[in-house]
Amino acid sequence: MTRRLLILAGLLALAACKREQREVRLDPPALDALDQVALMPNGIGGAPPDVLPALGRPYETNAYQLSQGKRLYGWFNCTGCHANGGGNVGPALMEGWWRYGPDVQSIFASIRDGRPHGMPAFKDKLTTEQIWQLAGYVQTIGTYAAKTAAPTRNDEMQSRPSESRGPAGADIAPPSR
Amino acid sequence: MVVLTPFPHALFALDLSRPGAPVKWRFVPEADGGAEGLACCDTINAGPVIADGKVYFNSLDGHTIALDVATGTMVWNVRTASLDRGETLTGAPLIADGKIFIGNSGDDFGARGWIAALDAQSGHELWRRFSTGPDDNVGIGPGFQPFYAHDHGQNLGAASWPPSGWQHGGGSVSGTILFDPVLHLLFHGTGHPAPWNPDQHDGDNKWTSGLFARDPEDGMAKWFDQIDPHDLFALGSAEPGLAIDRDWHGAARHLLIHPDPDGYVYVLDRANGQVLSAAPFTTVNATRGVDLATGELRRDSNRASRFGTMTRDVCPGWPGATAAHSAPSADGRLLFIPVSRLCMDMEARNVSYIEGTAFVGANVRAKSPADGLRGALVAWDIEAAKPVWTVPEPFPLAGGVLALGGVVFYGTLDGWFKAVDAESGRTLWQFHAASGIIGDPIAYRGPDGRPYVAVLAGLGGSFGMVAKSSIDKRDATAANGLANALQDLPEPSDPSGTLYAFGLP
Amino acid sequence: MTARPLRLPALAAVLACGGCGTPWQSALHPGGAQAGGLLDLITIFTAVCGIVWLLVMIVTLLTLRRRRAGIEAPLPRDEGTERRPRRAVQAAVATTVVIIAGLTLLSFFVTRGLTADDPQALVVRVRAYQWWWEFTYQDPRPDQAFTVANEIHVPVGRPVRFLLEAPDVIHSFWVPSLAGKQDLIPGRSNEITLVADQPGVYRGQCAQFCGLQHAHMAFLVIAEPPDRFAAWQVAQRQPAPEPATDEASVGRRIFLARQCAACHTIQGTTASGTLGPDLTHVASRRYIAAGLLPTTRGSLAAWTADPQTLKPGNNMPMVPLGSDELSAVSAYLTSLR
Amino acid sequence: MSVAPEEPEVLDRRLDAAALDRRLDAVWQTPRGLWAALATVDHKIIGRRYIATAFVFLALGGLLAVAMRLQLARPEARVMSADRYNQVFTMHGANMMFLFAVPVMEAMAVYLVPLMVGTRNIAFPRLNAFSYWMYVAGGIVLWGAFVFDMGPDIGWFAYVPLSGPQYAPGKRADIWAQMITFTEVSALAVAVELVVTIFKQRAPGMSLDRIPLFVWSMLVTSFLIIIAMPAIMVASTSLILDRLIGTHFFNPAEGGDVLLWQHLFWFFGHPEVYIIFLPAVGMVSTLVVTFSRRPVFGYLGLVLAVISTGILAFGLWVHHMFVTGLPRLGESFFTGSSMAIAIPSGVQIFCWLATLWSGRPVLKVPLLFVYAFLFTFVMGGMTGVMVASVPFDTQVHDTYFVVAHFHYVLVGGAVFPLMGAVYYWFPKITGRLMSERVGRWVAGLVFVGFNLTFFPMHLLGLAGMPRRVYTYPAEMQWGSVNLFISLSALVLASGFLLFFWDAFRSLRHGIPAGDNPWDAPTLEWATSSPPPSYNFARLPVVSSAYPLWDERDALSVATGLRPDRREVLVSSVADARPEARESSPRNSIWPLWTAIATSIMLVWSIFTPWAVVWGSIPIATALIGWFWPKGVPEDDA
Amino acid sequence: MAARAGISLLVGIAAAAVVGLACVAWSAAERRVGIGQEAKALTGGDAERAPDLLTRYGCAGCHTIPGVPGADGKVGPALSGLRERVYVGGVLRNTAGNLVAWIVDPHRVSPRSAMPATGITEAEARDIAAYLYQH
Amino acid sequence: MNERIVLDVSHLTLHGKSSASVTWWGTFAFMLLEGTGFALLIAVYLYLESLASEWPLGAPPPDLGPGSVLTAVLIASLVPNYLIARWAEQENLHKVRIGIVIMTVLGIVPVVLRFYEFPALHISWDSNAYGSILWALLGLHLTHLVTDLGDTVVLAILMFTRHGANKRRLGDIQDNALYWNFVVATWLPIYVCIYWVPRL
Repeated sequence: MTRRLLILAGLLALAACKREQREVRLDPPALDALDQVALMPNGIGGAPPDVLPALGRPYETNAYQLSQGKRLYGWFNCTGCHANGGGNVGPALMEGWWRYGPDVQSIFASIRDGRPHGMPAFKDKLTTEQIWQLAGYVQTIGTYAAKTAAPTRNDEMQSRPSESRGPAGADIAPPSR
Repeated sequence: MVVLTPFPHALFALDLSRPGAPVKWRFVPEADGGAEGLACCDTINAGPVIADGKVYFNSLDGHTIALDVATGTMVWNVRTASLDRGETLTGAPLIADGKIFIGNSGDDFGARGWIAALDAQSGHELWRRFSTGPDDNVGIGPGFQPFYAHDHGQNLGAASWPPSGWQHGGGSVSGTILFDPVLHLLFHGTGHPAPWNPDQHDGDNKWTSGLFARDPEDGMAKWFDQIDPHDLFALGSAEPGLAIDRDWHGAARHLLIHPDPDGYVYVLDRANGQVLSAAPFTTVNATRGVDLATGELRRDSNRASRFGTMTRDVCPGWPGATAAHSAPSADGRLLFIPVSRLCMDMEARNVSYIEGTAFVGANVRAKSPADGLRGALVAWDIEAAKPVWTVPEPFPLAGGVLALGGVVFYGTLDGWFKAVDAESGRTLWQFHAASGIIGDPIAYRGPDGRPYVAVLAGLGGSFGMVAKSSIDKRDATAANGLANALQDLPEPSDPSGTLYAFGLP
Repeated sequence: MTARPLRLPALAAVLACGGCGTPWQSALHPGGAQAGGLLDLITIFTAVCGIVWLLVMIVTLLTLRRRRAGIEAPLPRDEGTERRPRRAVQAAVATTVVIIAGLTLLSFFVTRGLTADDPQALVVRVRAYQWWWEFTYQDPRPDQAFTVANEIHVPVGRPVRFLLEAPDVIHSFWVPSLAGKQDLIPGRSNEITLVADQPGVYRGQCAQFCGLQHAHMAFLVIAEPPDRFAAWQVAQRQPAPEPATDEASVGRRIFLARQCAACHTIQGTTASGTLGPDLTHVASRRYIAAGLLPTTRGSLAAWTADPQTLKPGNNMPMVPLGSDELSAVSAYLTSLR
Repeated sequence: MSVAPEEPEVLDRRLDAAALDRRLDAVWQTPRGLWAALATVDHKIIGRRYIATAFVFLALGGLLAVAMRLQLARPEARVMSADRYNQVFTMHGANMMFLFAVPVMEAMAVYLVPLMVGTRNIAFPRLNAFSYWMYVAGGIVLWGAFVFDMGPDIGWFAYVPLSGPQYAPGKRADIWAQMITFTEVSALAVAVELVVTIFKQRAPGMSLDRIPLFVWSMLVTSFLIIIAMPAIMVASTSLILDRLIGTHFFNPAEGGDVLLWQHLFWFFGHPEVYIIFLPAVGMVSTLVVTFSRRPVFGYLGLVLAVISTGILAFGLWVHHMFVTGLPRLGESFFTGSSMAIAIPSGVQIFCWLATLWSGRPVLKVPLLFVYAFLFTFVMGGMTGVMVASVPFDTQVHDTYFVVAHFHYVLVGGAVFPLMGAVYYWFPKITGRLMSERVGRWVAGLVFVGFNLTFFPMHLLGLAGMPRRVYTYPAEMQWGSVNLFISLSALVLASGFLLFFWDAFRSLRHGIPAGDNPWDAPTLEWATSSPPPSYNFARLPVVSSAYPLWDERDALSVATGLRPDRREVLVSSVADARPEARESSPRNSIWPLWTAIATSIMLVWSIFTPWAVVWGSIPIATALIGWFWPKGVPEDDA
Repeated sequence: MAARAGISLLVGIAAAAVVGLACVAWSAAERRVGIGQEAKALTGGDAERAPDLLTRYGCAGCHTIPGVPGADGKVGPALSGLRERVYVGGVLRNTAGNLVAWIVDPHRVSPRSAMPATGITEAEARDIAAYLYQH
Repeated sequence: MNERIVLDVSHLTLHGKSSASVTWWGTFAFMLLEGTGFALLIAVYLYLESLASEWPLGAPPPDLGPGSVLTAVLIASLVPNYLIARWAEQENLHKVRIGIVIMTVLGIVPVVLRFYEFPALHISWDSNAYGSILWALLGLHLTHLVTDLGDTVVLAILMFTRHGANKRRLGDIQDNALYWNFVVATWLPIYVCIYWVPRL
């Protein structure tokens, strides 16, 4: 019994350390394989590439990857249309409801290929890995449960409660000023 | 009556001669959905125009379309704007001289502004002039005689920008295009320079945020007056204002009355572009007035937006002190201005120009002024350059004003349609519509001979976006920061548009 | 400088430290007035402190003259024997006070001498990003301003005022051969003025820990005679040259169509990203990737193919280019002189 | 209703020596067994653990240093990745500052101060136990995180915004901030204990001018800790708030300020240097006196110098910020104040030299370390004067020159005296001497290795090599000097290795020392070596600063304490007049539970702010258990 | 007493070291398993079958292959760390599909390559690719 | 070593009072270090104010109501606090019992009031630095209120057990009273800072 507990504790610790690893260079074959998202015919849902679970789904759970995603969100003009998650020309991302599916592969596909009604395709503007980082972060904006690996505020204008303060339910009051 | 819906535009012809005004025909063009993501301030449209038996309108996705007014059949359909470059069409076409004049939108996507003339019969493009770039692009030739010295020079549309900044510099022609049959000139405003981050558009940014007078025949510029050089707060000067011929301090002059988003009413001589008067009609703290000798706007250096810092409490804030059509009183003495009194916090951020994506570079948080009154209807004495009366409003006024006899009609974001006395501002009558009002009220004489006032209720536009379900108001920067200022804007009870027509006594 | 002879001890230190480093990034090899003044100050301080240290060490060693092999009974206390040491200690403390005061005044005056403002100065705006440098040469005419990365040219003899801004974290601007350092701090603006007296290539490096690749965040300052500087300035204002070969044109097409253009600017093309260095004249610079690799076609290809092995953690992603695409892109980049 | 009547007392004067020892030991001893070991509040056992643990962290930090030197031995080496290197140098700095330097000095004091002032236990012994457990927990958190690739990588100074929410993803920076909380709680607790012990538990007659210099320096150090450490607590707490719940203390866009961090950090960080250095001053003073065989020259001058150093320490934090672009005038002021601190330091050096000059120095190993200290520390002081000058600093700030400077000051100024102190007090603690022969080798290797390692760094810094770089390009030609430094570092490391080996060996095989092997004059040598659990059978009474030299035949003692419970004497602050007989708490396991509960709360709070609310319940429970009266004789009053 | 403390300290350090090493070893082992899963996910092959194939088809004769006994050929490049490379054969992007294609028929990609088509089937090539991506 | 008895301390009192007790000095030292913490936070407040273009930043000044009531309660509590210290000095257990109950109530009231204070600030901790420092000041002081309240509650319970009648426990009462004075004393500058500095 104690041994099992110890093993469990060890596994938890290892999971924690995976959350902290900083993988800065993805191996090229994995990079290629990450592009193989099997979408349903309507472009929504489907299966992520096999390599994603094998890698340990870093883009949704790894703090470094999530924070890279957050940087890309600002760098590649996502804010111009979606604001800091509240939406503008593009829809809000904070409410955790997506027209094209909440799973990470659908978000990936939305960013990579674009969607009707104005979402441009970022296929040739971001690399596959960057799109995954961004997708993981975008999912974090609207998840119902807070992720411990999620980033918090940026060093810029305060716009909304931080990503780590999930759930994104109505109980979080808007910042008053 | 013809009604145009927002994107993806459907056009309805209503037969007013029959009770209930049934639909006579409808027209739905094939649309490129991608345009929705490019429209800066909701999928709006300033409306169709009817002339010579045809209905002309612009579609958001970059087409100008002519229909037969009687049957609704398409006469021609020309692609005039490129979505790939972030251009959209939201303004109404202008018909004059057998030509259709159109201008683009898309400042926030870094689209270069342009105005173009099409042949009314064929839709064939006659000329196209840009708001930025070298002189030949802009339509500047020997006939260009701006009033002020700083507008003289070679290729200022490129030289007053950082290298190649003009290529994605904004300055769209999204407002009304004004045709002056007296001087035979076109007047149009230009939008703000792109991006919002002023640090990325060093220089005066000719010819954005100013007013052009052009020759309708070839589009060559006659004069230009830059209202807001190096526009720090993305206010632009899209609406040219009103052409009024009246006495000015004793002498009859051709005036252009231009209430600008920067909070001043400019009175210009529309023959030469001289600024005759400029006075603030609302709270202004980012600038300290206009030097009439040079036409320059004096800025307050404490409220200069700068890279990496936050500029707090800029008034007027985005989207400008006035963004809708003003109306003059019948005698031309007063101007009724629908005012937004919002202020804002703005933080300039670095932004990359990536074709077809938003080119903003700023975090913006609009907010109420200290007294909490976010809107007003101002009756402005043009010659005295001061307000006569002010009707405070809780929400900014986004719709236009109709002055009819001694009565001024206007609508509010929370759905009130009001009539006030033109002399005193006293409310005479009000009606609560099912949705907010951002359109211009119109007056017409019905087939029964009675006068009617009609207004389209349906929340939208920059302000109305906040009430959309796709905006999350917990994000203070949502809808370019208006979410923050309009937290309490009620959701319309009926989100679809409703046309109200009121009979007048 | 007024105190040339003072440099001699410093020179000796340099010789003693033969393998210490290169003269292009060294406080001991000044190439300008400020660094020269600072070297004089360093020399004076070193000399004064060295002498003091030596004296203290002599006394320290002399205390051993009465040492004993084993532990003896403690000495009786005798007020009489304390007088001489007391005087010596008092004198030493007084001397310390004098020296300290002198050195404080000296450093105060040197500081004042370093901060002369010159209206004729060339103004360059510096922005330090994780982990590269962006330099914008300011000009009253906005279209004459131009932006370069990781390498700047300055005219000999003319002061250059650097406006220091940090968009992400704190960095520090340091060209030891020309002047001391100054931090670039988010939310604040600093500036530093320096002047090169002798033509030459000086190397600068970020001196404030700024994350993963703090070690690879260098830049070059190339001091040139004014006429050559002017020529360089004219050349930098030009848009990028048209590709001369077919391969280079293919490379440009790939550059513009793929991820490259979203981050980099090449004047004269549609590439206008501002996330990475301006590449308009990248091949005219001596190094790429903030001092990491000398600019050759091979380096450009290697960097394009696999930036994360060369500088792990930097913000340039691995763009999946086919082998012929890589070759074409590198040909194009090599042509951007 | 009045207080319960006192029981008839048993007093020590009725007992003979053997019976007294037996009775006292029964009351004060720590029984065998794990549980008793965890529950002990004996300052000697805790102090010993504290010292040993601190030296374990020294060894670990040293290994990190060796790893860094391996990486830097060659240009563009790939011994470790940049990410790992950043963790390693951060760990080295944070570990050495927070887990070694400050704790080891306090640990020495925890062991020695009660003995030197002639009392039976430190004030607040349970707090002392708690502080040790907190310290260990902090060390485990930091090193555990490091093993799991979660070690902080932001430098020991953790400058924002690099350590802020945007640029330091994950929990690495939070680990750093909470490690600060752990170690500061422990350091502050010890500081409070020391201040109270020194103020209130001195032997009768030990008036202010008879306090041993080490005790004086620990008193000043403790006050420095009490006033400086709240600054880093404020700083690290605001950092973790910024990171965890999105406050804006350091966000310039929302009214915060990046430099605020540096002000707070260095308001602590500069006194920190003196927190480490002043105990060493006390150690050097002690060693100089014993081994020059005479009372110290200029006692008053030394005490005043220590106090003024402590005060001046708060006036020069800005000299760490000379290149941040602060106003010129302010910088000049801080140049002046930074240089001024050289004056009290000079007074200390001159007094020691005068003592040695007029004494009969005996070159035992501890004194060897004092000479090594004088050589290196004076040099460090000289470079300190240099970096205090604004223009000078602009060239050497954040270069290897500064690395050299502060290692000269901290290793030369604090570790050398500490090693001397270990050789000196080792027989006190263990009853056995460390090897004189090995000790000379240790001193030689460490001294030579140190200077060969760090002197060239001055030149490297002037030659343009910045700090905190994980590598450098070959063309900079820093390679050969760096290789030399790396090799010298191995010499230095071998010296430390020998030191550790000697210490371990001497635990069992050292020559038995006797009570006072050095014929030292202070009270800790008035009892047996190692001391009994109750320190002194009868509390000493002193009439001079050197009681064991001035009363060579017999020790004056006081009588009249109860042997059936833990009782200490409370005396007045200035002249140490006995005021009361105070009971001293018994062993208790509750400090450990409290430390565990606190640790859980602190680590948990990295993940959710609610931990502060829910986690405080077990802490409160444990605290009640700690303080609730158990009906033992110590409850009597 | 002191000696006892010293010994317990030694034991403590030793225990800490053992725990630390165990953690590192555990995470290394975990990483190995992870890499195996990744390789399988990338290629769809079974690395276990590969060593035999690598010897049988003569790969070992030309290449030095980690973990395959006797595979220390010097004719072609060593095949360690293959998954980190950007290109295979100097021509193709290093993707699983490309690697398999290259193993099956190098000449289709690079006609002048000295590497022959050895007759490996695509399924076998997948196993080999899985193996190479694992080492 | 030989011993020579020169002093007999058996006549000394067991457990000295106030400055003759170690706990008094310990409390004092803790007050010094926590006072430094408060002083630093106030310095941070003033530093941020000196940097800001407007103050308060992006919010109206806090409402005076709850904070002022709390201040009044705290100041009023000084009277029973002084008395309880005196009764403890006089070893009057009966009065101490009454006093400690009063002090418990006077400890709970400010904690309750504090939760009306936070909304009266009109700003959230994550709105801007002004909000952050306000919440930090109130939060740190709340921590002190709660810990001292906890101490008071435990002592109150103790006073009604057999352990109460003990000089040592009565000394704890005195130290607790001393600490309460400190909690009140630190509040006053914070009160001025939060509520009156923005109105200057």
